[in-house]
Amino acid sequence: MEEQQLVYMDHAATTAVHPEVVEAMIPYLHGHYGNPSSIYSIAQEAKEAVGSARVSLATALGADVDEIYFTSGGTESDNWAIKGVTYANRKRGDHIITSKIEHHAILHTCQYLEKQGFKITYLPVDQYGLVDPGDLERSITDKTILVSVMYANNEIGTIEPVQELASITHEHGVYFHTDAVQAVGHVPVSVRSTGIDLLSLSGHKFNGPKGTGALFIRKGVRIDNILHGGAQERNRRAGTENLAGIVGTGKAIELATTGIEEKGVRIRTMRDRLLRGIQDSIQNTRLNGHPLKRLPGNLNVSFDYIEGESMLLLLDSFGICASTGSACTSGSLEPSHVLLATGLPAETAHGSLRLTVDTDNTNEEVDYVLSTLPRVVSRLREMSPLGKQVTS
Amino acid sequence: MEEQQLVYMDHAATTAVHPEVVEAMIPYLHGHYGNPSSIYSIAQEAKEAVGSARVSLATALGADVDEIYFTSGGTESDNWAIKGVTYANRKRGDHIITSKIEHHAILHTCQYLEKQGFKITYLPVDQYGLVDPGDLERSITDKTILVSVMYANNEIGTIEPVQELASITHEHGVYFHTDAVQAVGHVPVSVRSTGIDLLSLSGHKFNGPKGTGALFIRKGVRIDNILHGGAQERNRRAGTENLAGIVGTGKAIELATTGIEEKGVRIRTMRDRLLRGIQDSIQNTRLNGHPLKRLPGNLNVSFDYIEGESMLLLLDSFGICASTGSACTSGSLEPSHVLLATGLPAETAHGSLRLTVDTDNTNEEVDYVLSTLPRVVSRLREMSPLGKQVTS
Amino acid sequence: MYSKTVMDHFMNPRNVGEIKNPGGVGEVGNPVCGDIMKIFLKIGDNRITDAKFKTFGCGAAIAPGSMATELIKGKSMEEAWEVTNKAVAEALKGRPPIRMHCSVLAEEGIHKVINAYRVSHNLGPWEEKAHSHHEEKDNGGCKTCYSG
Amino acid sequence: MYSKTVMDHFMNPRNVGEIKNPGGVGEVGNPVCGDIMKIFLKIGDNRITDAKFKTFGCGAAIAPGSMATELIKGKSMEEAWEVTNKAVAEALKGRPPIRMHCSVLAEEGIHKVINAYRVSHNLGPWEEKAHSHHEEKDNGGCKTCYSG
Ligand SMILES: Cc1ncc(COP(=O)(O)O)c(C=O)c1O
Ligand SMILES: Cc1ncc(COP(=O)(O)O)c(C=O)c1O
Repeated sequence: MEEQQLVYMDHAATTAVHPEVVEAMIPYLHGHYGNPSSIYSIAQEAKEAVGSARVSLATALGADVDEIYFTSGGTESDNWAIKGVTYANRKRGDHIITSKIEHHAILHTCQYLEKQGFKITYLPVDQYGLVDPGDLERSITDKTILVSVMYANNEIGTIEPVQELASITHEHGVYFHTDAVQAVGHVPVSVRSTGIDLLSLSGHKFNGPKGTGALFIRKGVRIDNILHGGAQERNRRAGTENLAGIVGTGKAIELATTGIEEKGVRIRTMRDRLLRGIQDSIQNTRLNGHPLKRLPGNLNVSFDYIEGESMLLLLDSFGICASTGSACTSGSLEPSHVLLATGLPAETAHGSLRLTVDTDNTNEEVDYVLSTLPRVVSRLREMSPLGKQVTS
Repeated sequence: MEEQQLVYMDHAATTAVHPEVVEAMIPYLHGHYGNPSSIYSIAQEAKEAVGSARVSLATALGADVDEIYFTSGGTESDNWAIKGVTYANRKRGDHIITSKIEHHAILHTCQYLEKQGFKITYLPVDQYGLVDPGDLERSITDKTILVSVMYANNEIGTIEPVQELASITHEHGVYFHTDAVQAVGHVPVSVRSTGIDLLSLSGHKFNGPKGTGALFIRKGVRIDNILHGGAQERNRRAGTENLAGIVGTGKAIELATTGIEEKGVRIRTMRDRLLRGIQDSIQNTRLNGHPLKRLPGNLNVSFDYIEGESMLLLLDSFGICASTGSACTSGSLEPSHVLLATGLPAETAHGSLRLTVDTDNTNEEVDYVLSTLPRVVSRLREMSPLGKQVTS
Repeated sequence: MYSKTVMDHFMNPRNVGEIKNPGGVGEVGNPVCGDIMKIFLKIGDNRITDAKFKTFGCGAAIAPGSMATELIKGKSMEEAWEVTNKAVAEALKGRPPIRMHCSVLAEEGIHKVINAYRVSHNLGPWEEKAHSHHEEKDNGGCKTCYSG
Repeated sequence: MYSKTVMDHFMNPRNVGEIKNPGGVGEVGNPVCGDIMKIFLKIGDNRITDAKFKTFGCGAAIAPGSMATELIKGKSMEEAWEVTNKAVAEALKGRPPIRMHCSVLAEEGIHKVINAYRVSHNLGPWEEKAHSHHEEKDNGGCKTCYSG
């Protein structure tokens, strides 16, 4: 394997912990070992550290400090929001609305609730992955207790019209949750002006540590706990706090939201150059997701006649880290539910490649990918029994 | 405040992360940033790191590697075990048996299930905090689906007869779960020879990082997931893994279980010296928990006529970190449910002090506590309207 | 978690102890709930000439006892009656309101001891208001004070 | 995640391509499920004198195609028929069994192409067994291969 260099373009999967974040965390690993719930002074330092991380997150989202609850990641936040609101409001209704392109943390949770007798509407999306607010309007019934539509999709990067969706939801007196795991730290997010009642985020998607996240719960929202036990997080999320992780997430959100617009422009420029380069050098490709309403770093293209996982393995042999909506990466050979929802045929969906660019990428890396990818695609196409042996 | 020195004797609340554990974690914060679920090489390194932490835990417990599932801590493990087994087996029955002295992570979870219509039996304990196996035997019905009794109590340190309890449970074809958060890493624990079906542990109780834990699930146990989403942890616990935390927990369990018996003897010796010293210098005290069947590091004594939180604050002013089963520390002025279950009157329970000794304590620290505590107790007794102004 | 003033009154409480042959003694709280406040007054010419307290309770109860007795010393009965838990809490500056419960105990103690004096002097008790601060919750008979 | 041998066969696959005027062609799999294995044989004297393959599928499908065609070259039809997915997997050493699905595809491909040859030569097909390895799960028509 010729491993010329390492080009990491899978930032939607996870990001490297920012060196300043590691630095902020280490004191809370090495010392400061109090349990934030204890009464003595060293524990109070731990408690204060958790408190100021909470302030950082609240500031970033435009929320109040006591609307932020730390969790073990985006998945727990999603599970909590969906199950917590559903169980707490079951007397008011049994109907939940979400979209077909949610992350599995939402979809599998909804499917679990379905087995318990709750009714779920999975809103369709158009070819770009956009939810139609009209569809939402028509789906709400007097049994609806929760609408959950993601802020931005993790595979195709499409940014949903959350403000419009939230406002329709509120007209019917229903709570609006958004899985903003891919959005927070990458595009400006403001819970108040968007009208969000609950919002999930995950630290490791914006250069924080893996295994920490948060749920924003607007004051007054009726929600059950999902982790019962001690009185942590104002009696709402039990369990000794992941002290270093929380401190790291606080630092990471500060760094991520500083100059977020400027960074977005830089990232978008690299991403667009990557897209043009791919379209110029490889035939039979298709851009997945919306051309404009998308996360700055997300690129998702399909290549006919080939399968994604083999593409990833070859790219890996050239030191390029990427992702696909196909195959065994997600535990099954099924093509991505997101791509299928946009109307892509299964065999094309199998040939999708996701490259997610971030601030730590460079133009040189973009060039390297552009010089490598056509070779990889053409090699796999030569091996493929499909198509007319189109080589790039 | 005269802060002569810092004596940390609250290891049951949390422990300092061992320097070697921090060292093992840092590479997984600084680099190795792949998402363990991804396919490319750098992610595979992350995956292997998770794998070897799993081996370390399995080895420590005498379990198989694929019986260990990482969680965000003891609380999540407890919630998962109780709710997961209950929901998955609700067709077989609706009755759960636990004890009156469980941690809130078990008790509050059971109370939540009670609201949903499940029946819970809370087994009493004797004056030492021991569950009577006969009581368990008599409580099991053909509707019982789960018995959960803790391995060792976090407040009074009493070690329960888990092997006997497990064997009675199994005679009735029921699953046996144990919350071993306080035991693992402190006394040898073996799931096979004890007959445990599910076991909860928490990393930060044995010098690992806060916010990581694990649930041992014996192969074949029917259990629902509680966090739904991605395919992590062999489809059983969704959410991007807390990579550094898991690596740290793996390292911590290795360190904790190396020479565990010898360390136990050393710790017990310090603890016993502390107890004798207290009994010799302070009148009207009572040892809580069992004199012998207890965790080596746990000491819990009650002092008549005074209240625990004020004791903690004074001790803190002398640099001593300890814990109490009283008052506002746990969010309420209620006395500890554990001490009440052992038959202690509420006013005595309020005056309890827990000192938990670990390997990083020294005989000098024991001496310092022994020279400080009598002063603290007598000062508070002088202020107290209770008792006959007994001073130590 | 406590302000400097609270810690000062906790570490060096004023007026701890008993008054022999007091003009009034009032005790509030319940050991089962983990808090008792006992206040002793010396009274001359309708003025509180001395005040002492004893307490059994969470750390936050000592400082209010100390502060409350300081505040009422020298005051007339009417003035002392008006020393509310808020006044105690404010005098202790920055005490988180979640511990308000404990200064409520001080206020109740003052009322109790003044009425004890009034009753023993055939003056008829003043009306004690019920304390239903939103910071408190009923908790099986014991008030709850949150640790946050 | 793959063994060295797998990676070698993946990076430098043997026998990729088509055989012009083949003695037999067999295709198994389904593009909707993300995997196709197409095997071409040249047959003389009941022996496989050449074998080539094309594949569309997850990375793990390329190596078995390469290995399977290597294994059957030079073998008689009967011998080739006995080349099972286990043999392919073993030849690829250490492939995690979770990817067994993909070597099953190679075995199925061999059976399919041999029977295609037999049928076209009026020899009557041999019986192909159903593959129900515990590593596989039915997944809406597509087999699932776990990533662990
Ligand atoms: C016996 C017991 N169970 C469960 C827990 C909860 O563990 P964690 O705080 O790591 O979630 C603790 C510690 O607080 C405990 O002592
Ligand atoms: C949109 C979305 N939601 C939820 C998650 C789950 O977050 P985590 O893996 O941190 O639990 C992810 C990331 O995997 C995601 O991209």
